[in-house]
Amino acid sequence: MMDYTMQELMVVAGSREIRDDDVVFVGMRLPLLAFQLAKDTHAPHAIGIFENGILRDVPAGDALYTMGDTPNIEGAIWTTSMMDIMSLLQNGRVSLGFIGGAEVDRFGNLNTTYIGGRENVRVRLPGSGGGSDIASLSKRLVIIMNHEKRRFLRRVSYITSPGFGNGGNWRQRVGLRGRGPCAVITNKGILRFDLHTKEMVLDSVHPGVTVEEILENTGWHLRLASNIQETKPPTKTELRIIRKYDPRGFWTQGKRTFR
Amino acid sequence: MMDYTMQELMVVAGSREIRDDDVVFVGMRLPLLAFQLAKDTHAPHAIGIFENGILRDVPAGDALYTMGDTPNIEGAIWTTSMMDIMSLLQNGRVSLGFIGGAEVDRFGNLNTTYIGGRENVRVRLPGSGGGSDIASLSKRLVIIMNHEKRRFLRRVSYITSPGFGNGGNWRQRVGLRGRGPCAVITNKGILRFDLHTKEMVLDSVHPGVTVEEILENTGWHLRLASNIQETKPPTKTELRIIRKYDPRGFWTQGKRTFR
Amino acid sequence: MEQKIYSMKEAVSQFIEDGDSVAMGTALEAAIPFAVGHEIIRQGKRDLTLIGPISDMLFDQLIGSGCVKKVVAAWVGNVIMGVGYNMRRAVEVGVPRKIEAEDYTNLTISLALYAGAMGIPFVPTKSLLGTGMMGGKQPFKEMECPYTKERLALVPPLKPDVAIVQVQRADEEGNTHFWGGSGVTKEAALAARKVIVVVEEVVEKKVIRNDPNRTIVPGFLVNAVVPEPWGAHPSPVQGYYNRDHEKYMSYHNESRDRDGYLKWLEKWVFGVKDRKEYLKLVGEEKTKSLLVKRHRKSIPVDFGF
Amino acid sequence: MEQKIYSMKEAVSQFIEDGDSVAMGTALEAAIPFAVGHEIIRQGKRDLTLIGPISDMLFDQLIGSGCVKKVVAAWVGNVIMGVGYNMRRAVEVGVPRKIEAEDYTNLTISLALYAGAMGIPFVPTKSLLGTGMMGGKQPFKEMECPYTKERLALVPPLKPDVAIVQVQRADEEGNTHFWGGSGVTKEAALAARKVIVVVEEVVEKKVIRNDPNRTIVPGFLVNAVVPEPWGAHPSPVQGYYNRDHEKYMSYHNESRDRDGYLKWLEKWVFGVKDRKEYLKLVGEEKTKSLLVKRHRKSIPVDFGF
Repeated sequence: MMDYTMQELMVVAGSREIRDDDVVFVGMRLPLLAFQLAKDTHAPHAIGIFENGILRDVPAGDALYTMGDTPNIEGAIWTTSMMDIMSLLQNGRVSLGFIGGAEVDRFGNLNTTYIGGRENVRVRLPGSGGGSDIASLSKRLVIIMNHEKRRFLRRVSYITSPGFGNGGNWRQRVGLRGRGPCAVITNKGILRFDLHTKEMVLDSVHPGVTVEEILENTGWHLRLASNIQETKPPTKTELRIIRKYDPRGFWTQGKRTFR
Repeated sequence: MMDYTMQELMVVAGSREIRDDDVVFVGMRLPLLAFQLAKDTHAPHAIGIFENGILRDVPAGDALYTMGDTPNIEGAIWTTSMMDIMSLLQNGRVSLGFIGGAEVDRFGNLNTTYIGGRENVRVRLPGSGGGSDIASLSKRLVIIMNHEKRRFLRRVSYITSPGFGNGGNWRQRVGLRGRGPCAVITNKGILRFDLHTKEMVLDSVHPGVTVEEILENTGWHLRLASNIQETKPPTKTELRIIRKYDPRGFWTQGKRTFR
Repeated sequence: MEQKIYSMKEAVSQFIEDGDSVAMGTALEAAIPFAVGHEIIRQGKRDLTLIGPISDMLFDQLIGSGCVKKVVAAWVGNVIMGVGYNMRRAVEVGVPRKIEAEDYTNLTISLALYAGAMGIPFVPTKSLLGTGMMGGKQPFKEMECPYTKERLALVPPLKPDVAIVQVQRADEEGNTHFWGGSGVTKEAALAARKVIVVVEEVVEKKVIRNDPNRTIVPGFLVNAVVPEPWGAHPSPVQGYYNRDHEKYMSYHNESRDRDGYLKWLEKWVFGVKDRKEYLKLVGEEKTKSLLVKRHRKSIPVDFGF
Repeated sequence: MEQKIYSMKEAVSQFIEDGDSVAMGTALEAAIPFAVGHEIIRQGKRDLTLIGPISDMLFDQLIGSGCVKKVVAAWVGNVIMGVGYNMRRAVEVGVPRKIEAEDYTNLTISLALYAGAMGIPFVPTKSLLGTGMMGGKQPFKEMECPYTKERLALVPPLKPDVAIVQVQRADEEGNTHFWGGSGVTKEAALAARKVIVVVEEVVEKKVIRNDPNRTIVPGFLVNAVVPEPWGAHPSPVQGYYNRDHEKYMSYHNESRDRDGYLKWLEKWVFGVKDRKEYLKLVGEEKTKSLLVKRHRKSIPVDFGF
């Protein structure tokens, strides 16, 4: 019996990507919970930075819905400008970034701006925010998003946040610094990237999900790692901590309410 | 009978260049006293900025020897970075700047770095500090320095702070923004610049000084304004205020002591 | 000294003109100038260019009210809920009017405003390369670095006609204190032609002088100081009130279609004549619940000599 | 958590190597790290490149002691007295050794450190044009702006091996508070490979957390925290002590010739083994006279929720 949600599993998988010496560009939603979970478990020394101008070394004292919430400033170590935070990123001081996306392609490029492309907009999404910068400049990058066929495309129609472009050494060719995405955590499994082709490869499958289900929900012929694992489920401690930081289940239980 | 020093007269002449709506890049020494005097007389709303990162709208509460002195920070309106202050300057927010120099030439170029030029250094002076920036970027510029033949040269051997280069529209040609110097206040007189040739012209002579004396102390054939005036001497009020801000006469009485 | 205290009505009427570019929401999800935005809507300002890093609901409201010609931003939507439906309708189907979008990232909009503040015609960056934001009508160029030979994207300056600076406190001359994450607030103010400061409290000048490092904008750059308590609600102002999350959720649901948005607008913007009436509508029970309960006071430092 | 508290001796020995580029005096005439400089001299560090905006006496002392290969600065001298005689002797006649000088302005050294902090390979500027600082072995280039076609000077980044950050207080992890005019302190620290923070006081982390807007350098960039009261004397530290003007005047007179400088050095640097002995030499009467008498405390603000 599964006593956790797929969002909780995604948080746990995200937190496992965080090392104790990481400087993490946190973002919001599931990545924020992943950071807080990591802080309370295996990465107590990790540092979290937020683009509105915040650096923290302890989780906030209350549930967060945005990075600008008052509890995220209370107890911070540094509150400053976006310029200072983004400078840390561009200067190579950020070891790990998290981003989400509406569409991703097999080379890890994300579209969060124009579904259909800029000249032929079908859906106007919010845009980059800091996502494109994080994808371009952080040393390691983890993508977190839902696994659906309409979101996992052979080729995105617009690149908001660059992954590996059209593969191979594209990043070097266009002049990007960061190493590009190292993992895509979805609600069905975890995908990583081939060292040479830079194409996405299925690496692990969440408990209760089949490889077939994942293939059906991917818009191209997804390659499989030679030894696909089952994703390790959350422990009781991990779930307790996640629920402490998301007490109303807003992010991880799909309960869109504050009451 | 002269009951003031030439330094005091220079301070007064400097203060008369300050308008009530000016944002003044103050610097130290005589210009600082000129700013404080102007604040207490005809320019109560003038604002003073200092490159270490200070903006003030009232004179400091004690005598200042450097802009970093603690009384210059106490009671300030904004203490910040040099970048912010220099950004105000480069962004055209500074209406008036003061600088000094070791050598000046007939087009108002100043050398405060290499006497003899960079390749053939006779004397190494301290360098630009903010002087070159102020000369390049402030809307109006006032130069304050001693009038000696070895300092007033036909051509400086090194341009630290640009005046009008070799005259005419040189500033536009090299890409400079500020309008260049509008006055040179010396211990003998006040010089201004010809509107077209941009060459220095003697405009007024301090009480007790002759035109001949000035010509003898100038390293080129100095041109004279058609109606040379006598510089208006300091009033009693002006002297009282100067002596309040330079109580030991360090800057204006040549008394190099703190006792 | 020039009189700089204005009511919200006066300040918007006098300092924001049709066609102006206006930087707002410069502290991201906190201290969003909703009261300014609603007054802009009530006064029917038109053809504005909105400039901001992300925009949590406010840009969407201005777009849906037909005030906006162009959006220059890194993100436009509703942070906890996702898309902004007015932004979608304007871009996708031109309702209530077609708008242009210039797409930045958070780093590059910082750089653009900073270039504006520094008075230089561009800043190079290692972001943007390889993305859809290069090319087309976008303002960025590409060049080879004359030092390192690496590829660079160039970001030209943004110099807003008006910057709206929403803060905790300022004195009557506009010397402005802010605490918390400041986003691009200082950069926008230093880059702008006019600055409107909206404060929770007007304080004596002594309060500013006693802590000049807390100053984010010096008064000589400020045109108007508008005392407007709760002017940022439902966004938070550190030390004054917390975020009213529910309002973002209900707005998301209510603005899903055009009719729903117009109803929301009628109730919350046109149905009130000013912020006081708006706050009555929010209700005292709600505002009370948002007040600071867990205080954390800074420890004084000595600026003396 | 990594132990970061070091004695001055340990910090200089462990984090400053022969040949390093060292940014010092980043707050201009205030908070100059004289204690660090004197320990560098005592330990006989060699071939340093000094980076700083202006340098009020400290660079002159390091140059006169033979520690320096190169000076990258906007101004080197003694602010109230004028020239630095050791700088003159080194450049003019190679005593005690020939040094190179890279000549900046205050704006352009800010830009260079800021470019270093921002991780970009240059920043354009409207300063420097038409001056002697362009050309030769100087690091600046010129280009035409691709947007405006105007002439621009380009300033490449400075990335010091070590930044010395002299401040009022920090916690044990190096989270650092500063107040006053900060000059290029933050920029230098963000650009540097190693950071040494010298403090008047080590404080509890709570003091930092209660006012995170006062932070100028976050601890994760800091290698060493050195508690060294009066470490900046004779320069001032706001809220702790005022400037000892006389010391600058007497240094000027004593260092006029080489022998005089060597005597000064023998007395004030080699004649003492650390800052404590130095302060004894200064005398309690003098230090007492420099203490803050007219206090001006900041008014607390609330960071709570």
